[in-house]
Amino acid sequence: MTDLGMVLEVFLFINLLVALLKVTRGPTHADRMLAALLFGTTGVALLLLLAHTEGEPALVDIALALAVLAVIAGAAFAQRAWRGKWEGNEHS
Amino acid sequence: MILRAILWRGVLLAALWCLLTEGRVDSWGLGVASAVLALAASLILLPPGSIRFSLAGLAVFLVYFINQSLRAGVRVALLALRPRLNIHPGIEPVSLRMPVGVGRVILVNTLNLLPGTLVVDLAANHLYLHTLDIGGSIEEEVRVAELRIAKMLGLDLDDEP
Amino acid sequence: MTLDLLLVAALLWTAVQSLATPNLFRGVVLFIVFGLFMALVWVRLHAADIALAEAAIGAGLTGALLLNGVGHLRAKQQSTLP
Amino acid sequence: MSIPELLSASFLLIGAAFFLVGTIGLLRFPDVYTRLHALTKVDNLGLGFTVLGLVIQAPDALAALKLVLVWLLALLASATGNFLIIRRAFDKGIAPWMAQERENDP
Repeated sequence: MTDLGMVLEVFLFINLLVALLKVTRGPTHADRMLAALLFGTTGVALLLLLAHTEGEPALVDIALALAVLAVIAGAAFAQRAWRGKWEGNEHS
Repeated sequence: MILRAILWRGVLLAALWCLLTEGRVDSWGLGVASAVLALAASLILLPPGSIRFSLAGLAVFLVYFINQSLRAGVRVALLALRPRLNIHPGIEPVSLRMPVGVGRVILVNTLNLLPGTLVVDLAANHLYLHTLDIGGSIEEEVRVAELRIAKMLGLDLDDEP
Repeated sequence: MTLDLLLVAALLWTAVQSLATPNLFRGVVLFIVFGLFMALVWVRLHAADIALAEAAIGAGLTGALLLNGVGHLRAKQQSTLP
Repeated sequence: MSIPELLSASFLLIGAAFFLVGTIGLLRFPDVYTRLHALTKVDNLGLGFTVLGLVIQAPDALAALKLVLVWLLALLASATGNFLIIRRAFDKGIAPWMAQERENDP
Protein backbone atom coordinates (compact mmCIF):
# COMPACT_ATOMS: atom_id res chain seq x y z
CA MET A 1 0.00 0.00 0.00
CA THR A 2 2.79 2.43 0.80
CA ASP A 3 4.39 1.28 -2.47
CA LEU A 4 1.45 2.62 -4.42
CA GLY A 5 1.68 5.83 -2.42
CA MET A 6 5.32 6.24 -3.38
CA VAL A 7 4.65 5.58 -7.06
CA LEU A 8 1.86 8.15 -7.00
CA GLU A 9 4.14 10.67 -5.32
CA VAL A 10 6.67 10.38 -8.14
CA PHE A 11 3.82 10.57 -10.64
CA LEU A 12 2.40 13.76 -9.13
CA PHE A 13 5.88 15.25 -9.00
CA ILE A 14 6.39 14.59 -12.69
CA ASN A 15 3.07 16.35 -13.21
CA LEU A 16 4.52 19.32 -11.37
CA LEU A 17 7.57 19.31 -13.63
CA VAL A 18 5.35 19.39 -16.73
CA ALA A 19 3.45 22.36 -15.29
CA LEU A 20 6.82 23.99 -14.68
CA LEU A 21 7.17 24.11 -18.47
CA LYS A 22 4.10 26.36 -18.58
CA VAL A 23 5.62 28.60 -15.92
CA THR A 24 8.78 29.10 -17.95
CA ARG A 25 7.11 29.32 -21.36
CA GLY A 26 4.21 31.64 -20.57
CA PRO A 27 3.18 33.23 -22.91
CA THR A 28 1.17 35.67 -20.75
CA HIS A 29 1.80 36.52 -17.13
CA ALA A 30 -1.53 34.96 -16.19
CA ASP A 31 -0.38 31.64 -17.65
CA ARG A 32 2.70 31.65 -15.47
CA MET A 33 0.73 32.55 -12.39
CA LEU A 34 -1.97 29.96 -13.04
CA ALA A 35 0.62 27.26 -13.49
CA ALA A 36 2.11 28.33 -10.17
CA LEU A 37 -1.33 28.03 -8.57
CA LEU A 38 -1.70 24.57 -10.08
CA PHE A 39 1.51 23.83 -8.26
CA GLY A 40 -0.39 24.69 -5.11
CA THR A 41 -3.17 22.14 -5.65
CA THR A 42 -0.84 19.38 -6.81
CA GLY A 43 1.54 20.24 -3.99
CA VAL A 44 -1.27 19.83 -1.46
CA ALA A 45 -2.09 16.39 -2.84
CA LEU A 46 1.59 15.45 -2.81
CA LEU A 47 1.98 16.55 0.81
CA LEU A 48 -1.12 14.62 1.89
CA LEU A 49 0.26 11.49 0.23
CA LEU A 50 3.64 12.03 1.88
CA ALA A 51 1.92 12.44 5.25
CA HIS A 52 0.39 9.03 4.69
CA THR A 53 3.41 7.12 3.39
CA GLU A 54 5.89 8.61 5.86
CA GLY A 55 3.47 8.41 8.78
CA GLU A 56 3.94 12.07 9.72
CA PRO A 57 0.57 13.70 10.42
CA ALA A 58 2.32 17.09 10.76
CA LEU A 59 2.56 17.22 6.96
CA VAL A 60 -1.21 17.71 6.79
CA ASP A 61 -0.69 21.07 8.49
CA ILE A 62 1.81 22.07 5.82
CA ALA A 63 -0.70 21.13 3.14
CA LEU A 64 -3.27 23.32 4.87
CA ALA A 65 -0.90 26.29 5.03
CA LEU A 66 0.03 25.85 1.38
CA ALA A 67 -3.59 25.73 0.27
CA VAL A 68 -4.51 28.90 2.14
CA LEU A 69 -1.41 30.93 1.33
CA ALA A 70 -1.61 30.19 -2.40
CA VAL A 71 -4.58 32.57 -2.46
CA ILE A 72 -2.48 35.39 -1.01
CA ALA A 73 0.01 35.06 -3.85
CA GLY A 74 -2.84 34.83 -6.37
CA ALA A 75 -4.55 37.91 -4.94
CA ALA A 76 -1.29 39.88 -4.82
CA PHE A 77 -0.77 39.00 -8.46
CA ALA A 78 -4.25 40.05 -9.54
CA GLN A 79 -4.46 43.22 -7.45
CA ARG A 80 -0.89 44.50 -7.56
CA ALA A 81 1.41 42.98 -10.12
CA TRP A 82 -0.80 42.72 -13.17
CA ARG A 83 -2.38 46.08 -13.79
CA GLY A 84 -2.77 48.36 -16.75
CA LYS A 85 -4.14 47.65 -20.19
CA TRP A 86 -3.35 44.55 -22.19
CA GLU A 87 -0.89 45.33 -25.00
CA GLY A 88 -0.70 41.92 -26.61
CA ASN A 89 2.90 41.49 -25.63
CA GLU A 90 4.24 41.33 -22.13
CA HIS A 91 7.91 40.92 -23.08
CA SER A 92 7.79 37.25 -22.31
CA MET B 1 -30.41 37.59 17.96
CA ILE B 2 -26.84 38.81 18.25
CA LEU B 3 -26.18 36.55 21.25
CA ARG B 4 -27.44 33.58 19.30
CA ALA B 5 -25.10 34.39 16.42
CA ILE B 6 -22.14 34.79 18.78
CA LEU B 7 -22.92 31.47 20.43
CA TRP B 8 -23.27 29.56 17.16
CA ARG B 9 -20.19 31.03 15.57
CA GLY B 10 -18.17 30.56 18.75
CA VAL B 11 -19.06 26.88 18.89
CA LEU B 12 -18.20 26.48 15.20
CA LEU B 13 -14.83 28.18 15.58
CA ALA B 14 -13.97 26.15 18.68
CA ALA B 15 -14.84 22.98 16.79
CA LEU B 16 -12.61 24.15 13.95
CA TRP B 17 -9.69 24.66 16.33
CA CYS B 18 -10.32 21.24 17.84
CA LEU B 19 -10.17 19.78 14.33
CA LEU B 20 -6.96 21.63 13.44
CA THR B 21 -5.15 20.43 16.54
CA GLU B 22 -6.72 16.96 16.24
CA GLY B 23 -8.15 17.13 19.75
CA ARG B 24 -4.99 18.02 21.65
CA VAL B 25 -5.66 20.04 24.81
CA ASP B 26 -2.27 21.67 25.43
CA SER B 27 -2.82 24.51 22.94
CA TRP B 28 -6.24 25.72 24.01
CA GLY B 29 -4.91 29.07 25.30
CA LEU B 30 -3.88 30.04 21.79
CA GLY B 31 -7.02 28.40 20.46
CA VAL B 32 -9.37 30.53 22.55
CA ALA B 33 -7.46 33.69 21.63
CA SER B 34 -7.65 32.97 17.90
CA ALA B 35 -11.27 31.88 18.11
CA VAL B 36 -12.17 35.21 19.78
CA LEU B 37 -10.28 37.17 17.11
CA ALA B 38 -11.94 35.16 14.34
CA LEU B 39 -15.33 35.71 15.97
CA ALA B 40 -14.75 39.49 16.06
CA ALA B 41 -13.68 39.47 12.41
CA SER B 42 -16.71 37.43 11.38
CA LEU B 43 -19.08 39.78 13.24
CA ILE B 44 -17.56 42.81 11.53
CA LEU B 45 -17.41 41.30 8.03
CA LEU B 46 -20.73 39.48 8.15
CA PRO B 47 -23.12 41.11 10.62
CA PRO B 48 -25.67 38.68 12.05
CA GLY B 49 -29.26 38.86 10.94
CA SER B 50 -28.69 39.12 7.20
CA ILE B 51 -29.05 35.39 6.62
CA ARG B 52 -31.08 32.56 8.11
CA PHE B 53 -28.89 29.53 7.70
CA SER B 54 -30.73 26.26 7.09
CA LEU B 55 -29.09 22.90 7.77
CA ALA B 56 -31.47 21.02 5.48
CA GLY B 57 -30.66 23.56 2.78
CA LEU B 58 -26.97 22.93 3.36
CA ALA B 59 -27.44 19.17 2.91
CA VAL B 60 -29.35 19.65 -0.34
CA PHE B 61 -26.75 22.10 -1.54
CA LEU B 62 -23.86 19.78 -0.72
CA VAL B 63 -25.36 16.85 -2.61
CA TYR B 64 -26.05 19.11 -5.58
CA PHE B 65 -22.57 20.61 -5.40
CA ILE B 66 -20.68 17.31 -5.23
CA ASN B 67 -22.78 15.84 -8.01
CA GLN B 68 -22.23 18.87 -10.23
CA SER B 69 -18.52 19.16 -9.60
CA LEU B 70 -18.08 15.48 -10.50
CA ARG B 71 -19.90 16.15 -13.76
CA ALA B 72 -17.78 19.25 -14.32
CA GLY B 73 -14.52 17.44 -13.80
CA VAL B 74 -15.40 14.51 -16.01
CA ARG B 75 -16.69 16.77 -18.74
CA VAL B 76 -13.64 18.99 -18.87
CA ALA B 77 -11.41 15.94 -18.61
CA LEU B 78 -13.09 14.36 -21.65
CA LEU B 79 -12.74 17.61 -23.58
CA ALA B 80 -9.05 17.83 -22.73
CA LEU B 81 -8.41 14.26 -23.81
CA ARG B 82 -10.08 14.44 -27.20
CA PRO B 83 -7.55 14.03 -29.99
CA ARG B 84 -8.92 17.04 -31.86
CA LEU B 85 -9.77 19.90 -29.58
CA ASN B 86 -13.47 20.55 -30.18
CA ILE B 87 -14.54 23.46 -28.03
CA HIS B 88 -16.48 26.63 -28.79
CA PRO B 89 -15.67 28.96 -25.95
CA GLY B 90 -17.10 32.42 -25.51
CA ILE B 91 -18.38 34.94 -23.00
CA GLU B 92 -22.11 35.31 -22.29
CA PRO B 93 -23.97 37.68 -19.98
CA VAL B 94 -26.50 36.07 -17.63
CA SER B 95 -28.92 38.04 -15.46
CA LEU B 96 -28.68 37.66 -11.72
CA ARG B 97 -31.40 37.51 -9.07
CA MET B 98 -29.18 36.94 -6.05
CA PRO B 99 -28.99 40.01 -3.80
CA VAL B 100 -25.58 41.58 -3.08
CA GLY B 101 -23.72 39.97 -0.19
CA VAL B 102 -22.59 36.54 0.96
CA GLY B 103 -25.00 34.82 -1.37
CA ARG B 104 -23.26 36.30 -4.39
CA VAL B 105 -19.84 35.31 -3.15
CA ILE B 106 -20.95 31.72 -2.70
CA LEU B 107 -22.74 31.78 -6.05
CA VAL B 108 -19.64 32.94 -7.91
CA ASN B 109 -17.46 30.35 -6.23
CA THR B 110 -19.99 27.62 -6.95
CA LEU B 111 -20.39 28.57 -10.59
CA ASN B 112 -16.62 28.47 -10.99
CA LEU B 113 -16.73 24.81 -10.03
CA LEU B 114 -19.81 23.87 -12.07
CA PRO B 115 -19.69 22.27 -15.51
CA GLY B 116 -18.74 24.60 -18.31
CA THR B 117 -19.00 27.94 -16.53
CA LEU B 118 -16.43 30.38 -15.29
CA VAL B 119 -17.39 33.78 -13.94
CA VAL B 120 -15.27 36.49 -15.53
CA ASP B 121 -17.01 39.58 -14.21
CA LEU B 122 -19.75 40.67 -11.89
CA ALA B 123 -21.90 43.71 -12.65
CA ALA B 124 -24.82 45.28 -10.77
CA ASN B 125 -27.39 42.73 -11.84
CA HIS B 126 -25.71 40.35 -14.18
CA LEU B 127 -22.77 38.04 -14.50
CA TYR B 128 -20.39 37.53 -17.37
CA LEU B 129 -19.74 33.84 -17.79
CA HIS B 130 -17.08 32.21 -19.88
CA THR B 131 -18.28 28.87 -21.22
CA LEU B 132 -16.58 26.07 -23.11
CA ASP B 133 -19.60 25.52 -25.35
CA ILE B 134 -21.45 28.66 -26.24
CA GLY B 135 -25.21 28.43 -26.69
CA GLY B 136 -25.75 25.72 -24.08
CA SER B 137 -28.23 25.75 -21.22
CA ILE B 138 -26.15 28.01 -18.99
CA GLU B 139 -28.95 30.27 -17.87
CA GLU B 140 -30.90 27.34 -16.41
CA GLU B 141 -27.87 26.08 -14.53
CA VAL B 142 -27.33 29.49 -13.00
CA ARG B 143 -31.00 29.58 -11.96
CA VAL B 144 -30.72 26.19 -10.24
CA ALA B 145 -27.52 27.13 -8.41
CA GLU B 146 -29.08 30.44 -7.34
CA LEU B 147 -32.13 28.69 -5.96
CA ARG B 148 -30.16 26.13 -3.97
CA ILE B 149 -27.90 28.75 -2.40
CA ALA B 150 -30.83 31.05 -1.58
CA LYS B 151 -32.59 28.14 0.16
CA MET B 152 -29.47 27.31 2.16
CA LEU B 153 -29.01 30.89 3.34
CA GLY B 154 -32.70 31.74 3.73
CA LEU B 155 -32.42 34.62 1.25
CA ASP B 156 -35.16 36.00 -0.95
CA LEU B 157 -34.32 36.23 -4.61
CA ASP B 158 -35.13 39.44 -6.44
CA ASP B 159 -38.03 39.49 -8.86
CA GLU B 160 -37.79 38.04 -12.33
CA PRO B 161 -35.42 40.20 -14.35
CA MET C 1 14.85 7.72 -4.07
CA THR C 2 13.53 8.68 -7.51
CA LEU C 3 11.50 11.43 -5.89
CA ASP C 4 14.57 12.81 -4.10
CA LEU C 5 16.66 12.94 -7.27
CA LEU C 6 13.88 14.65 -9.24
CA LEU C 7 13.38 17.06 -6.36
CA VAL C 8 17.04 18.08 -6.24
CA ALA C 9 17.16 18.56 -9.99
CA ALA C 10 14.02 20.71 -9.94
CA LEU C 11 15.26 22.73 -6.98
CA LEU C 12 18.59 23.55 -8.62
CA TRP C 13 16.98 24.31 -11.97
CA THR C 14 14.38 26.73 -10.55
CA ALA C 15 17.05 28.40 -8.41
CA VAL C 16 19.35 29.02 -11.39
CA GLN C 17 16.47 30.06 -13.65
CA SER C 18 14.93 32.49 -11.20
CA LEU C 19 18.27 34.24 -10.78
CA ALA C 20 19.33 34.15 -14.42
CA THR C 21 16.14 35.20 -16.19
CA PRO C 22 16.05 38.75 -17.57
CA ASN C 23 12.27 38.85 -17.14
CA LEU C 24 11.51 40.14 -13.65
CA PHE C 25 8.04 38.63 -13.41
CA ARG C 26 9.22 35.22 -14.57
CA GLY C 27 11.90 35.35 -11.91
CA VAL C 28 9.36 36.07 -9.18
CA VAL C 29 7.03 33.23 -10.19
CA LEU C 30 9.98 30.85 -10.39
CA PHE C 31 10.97 31.99 -6.93
CA ILE C 32 7.50 31.06 -5.62
CA VAL C 33 7.85 27.66 -7.27
CA PHE C 34 11.32 27.34 -5.74
CA GLY C 35 9.75 27.94 -2.32
CA LEU C 36 7.39 25.02 -2.85
CA PHE C 37 10.22 22.71 -3.91
CA MET C 38 12.27 23.84 -0.93
CA ALA C 39 9.38 23.01 1.40
CA LEU C 40 9.19 19.53 -0.16
CA VAL C 41 12.94 19.09 0.36
CA TRP C 42 12.54 19.91 4.06
CA VAL C 43 9.74 17.37 4.22
CA ARG C 44 12.00 14.72 2.74
CA LEU C 45 14.67 15.62 5.30
CA HIS C 46 12.10 14.98 8.08
CA ALA C 47 12.08 18.61 9.16
CA ALA C 48 8.32 19.22 9.13
CA ASP C 49 8.50 22.44 11.16
CA ILE C 50 10.96 24.12 8.79
CA ALA C 51 8.88 22.91 5.88
CA LEU C 52 5.84 24.61 7.40
CA ALA C 53 7.76 27.88 7.77
CA GLU C 54 9.08 27.62 4.22
CA ALA C 55 5.64 26.92 2.77
CA ALA C 56 4.09 29.83 4.66
CA ILE C 57 6.86 32.40 4.25
CA GLY C 58 8.67 31.34 1.09
CA ALA C 59 5.83 30.26 -1.13
CA GLY C 60 3.12 32.47 0.37
CA LEU C 61 4.17 35.75 1.94
CA THR C 62 7.48 36.50 0.22
CA GLY C 63 5.88 35.67 -3.09
CA ALA C 64 3.07 38.13 -2.42
CA LEU C 65 5.52 40.85 -1.35
CA LEU C 66 7.71 40.33 -4.42
CA LEU C 67 4.66 40.47 -6.70
CA ASN C 68 3.67 43.69 -4.99
CA GLY C 69 7.17 44.99 -5.66
CA VAL C 70 6.94 44.09 -9.33
CA GLY C 71 3.67 46.01 -9.51
CA HIS C 72 5.25 49.12 -7.96
CA LEU C 73 8.24 48.94 -10.28
CA ARG C 74 6.01 48.68 -13.30
CA ALA C 75 3.85 51.61 -12.21
CA LYS C 76 6.99 53.69 -11.72
CA GLN C 77 8.41 52.71 -15.12
CA GLN C 78 5.18 53.69 -16.82
CA SER C 79 5.11 57.08 -15.13
CA THR C 80 8.74 58.00 -15.94
CA LEU C 81 8.85 56.63 -19.47
CA PRO C 82 6.83 58.59 -22.05
CA MET D 1 -5.48 -6.69 0.09
CA SER D 2 -8.65 -6.00 2.03
CA ILE D 3 -11.64 -4.27 0.52
CA PRO D 4 -11.07 -0.84 2.14
CA GLU D 5 -7.47 -0.89 0.99
CA LEU D 6 -8.53 -1.76 -2.53
CA LEU D 7 -11.12 1.01 -2.49
CA SER D 8 -8.60 3.50 -1.18
CA ALA D 9 -6.02 2.50 -3.79
CA SER D 10 -8.53 2.94 -6.60
CA PHE D 11 -9.57 6.38 -5.34
CA LEU D 12 -5.94 7.42 -5.17
CA LEU D 13 -5.40 6.21 -8.72
CA ILE D 14 -8.46 8.07 -9.98
CA GLY D 15 -7.20 11.19 -8.24
CA ALA D 16 -3.79 10.90 -9.90
CA ALA D 17 -5.48 10.38 -13.28
CA PHE D 18 -7.44 13.62 -12.83
CA PHE D 19 -4.25 15.47 -12.01
CA LEU D 20 -2.69 14.15 -15.20
CA VAL D 21 -5.68 15.28 -17.24
CA GLY D 22 -5.55 18.70 -15.58
CA THR D 23 -1.95 19.09 -16.64
CA ILE D 24 -2.76 17.95 -20.17
CA GLY D 25 -5.56 20.50 -20.28
CA LEU D 26 -3.22 23.21 -19.07
CA LEU D 27 -0.86 22.47 -21.95
CA ARG D 28 -3.47 21.89 -24.66
CA PHE D 29 -6.18 24.50 -24.13
CA PRO D 30 -5.75 27.61 -26.25
CA ASP D 31 -6.19 30.60 -23.92
CA VAL D 32 -6.22 31.77 -20.31
CA TYR D 33 -9.95 31.27 -19.83
CA THR D 34 -10.14 27.72 -21.15
CA ARG D 35 -7.00 26.73 -19.25
CA LEU D 36 -8.68 27.94 -16.10
CA HIS D 37 -11.59 25.59 -16.78
CA ALA D 38 -9.11 22.73 -16.74
CA LEU D 39 -7.44 23.96 -13.57
CA THR D 40 -10.38 24.77 -11.32
CA LYS D 41 -12.49 21.77 -12.15
CA VAL D 42 -10.23 18.87 -12.90
CA ASP D 43 -7.58 19.55 -10.31
CA ASN D 44 -9.98 20.04 -7.45
CA LEU D 45 -11.60 16.76 -8.35
CA GLY D 46 -8.17 15.12 -8.38
CA LEU D 47 -7.48 16.47 -4.92
CA GLY D 48 -10.95 15.37 -3.82
CA PHE D 49 -10.34 11.77 -4.88
CA THR D 50 -6.90 11.77 -3.28
CA VAL D 51 -8.44 12.99 -0.02
CA LEU D 52 -11.19 10.38 -0.28
CA GLY D 53 -8.62 7.63 -0.76
CA LEU D 54 -6.66 8.80 2.27
CA VAL D 55 -9.75 9.32 4.44
CA ILE D 56 -10.55 5.62 4.13
CA GLN D 57 -7.18 4.80 5.66
CA ALA D 58 -7.15 7.58 8.27
CA PRO D 59 -6.32 6.40 11.82
CA ASP D 60 -9.27 8.17 13.49
CA ALA D 61 -12.29 10.31 12.76
CA LEU D 62 -10.62 13.62 13.64
CA ALA D 63 -7.74 12.97 11.24
CA ALA D 64 -10.26 12.09 8.53
CA LEU D 65 -12.27 15.27 9.14
CA LYS D 66 -9.09 17.29 8.98
CA LEU D 67 -8.27 15.85 5.56
CA VAL D 68 -11.74 16.87 4.37
CA LEU D 69 -11.14 20.34 5.80
CA VAL D 70 -7.95 20.61 3.75
CA TRP D 71 -9.94 19.76 0.64
CA LEU D 72 -12.66 22.31 1.41
CA LEU D 73 -10.11 25.05 2.06
CA ALA D 74 -8.21 24.20 -1.12
CA LEU D 75 -11.51 24.33 -3.04
CA LEU D 76 -12.42 27.72 -1.62
CA ALA D 77 -8.88 28.99 -2.11
CA SER D 78 -8.60 27.99 -5.74
CA ALA D 79 -12.09 29.24 -6.61
CA THR D 80 -11.35 32.64 -5.05
CA GLY D 81 -7.85 33.01 -6.44
CA ASN D 82 -8.88 31.99 -9.91
CA PHE D 83 -11.84 34.37 -9.91
CA LEU D 84 -9.54 37.26 -9.00
CA ILE D 85 -7.11 36.43 -11.79
CA ILE D 86 -9.76 35.82 -14.42
CA ARG D 87 -11.60 39.03 -13.59
CA ARG D 88 -8.35 40.94 -14.00
CA ALA D 89 -7.71 39.23 -17.34
CA PHE D 90 -11.21 40.24 -18.51
CA ASP D 91 -10.65 43.78 -17.20
CA LYS D 92 -7.47 44.06 -19.19
CA GLY D 93 -9.44 43.15 -22.29
CA ILE D 94 -7.81 39.85 -23.17
CA ALA D 95 -10.11 38.46 -25.86
CA PRO D 96 -11.27 34.87 -25.44
CA TRP D 97 -10.14 32.40 -28.06
CA MET D 98 -12.88 31.54 -30.57
CA ALA D 99 -13.32 28.34 -32.52
CA GLN D 100 -13.80 30.20 -35.81
CA GLU D 101 -10.36 31.75 -35.72
CA ARG D 102 -8.88 28.32 -35.84
CA GLU D 103 -10.90 27.27 -38.87
CA ASN D 104 -9.90 30.36 -40.88
CA ASP D 105 -6.29 30.07 -39.95
CA PRO D 106 -5.17 26.46 -39.77
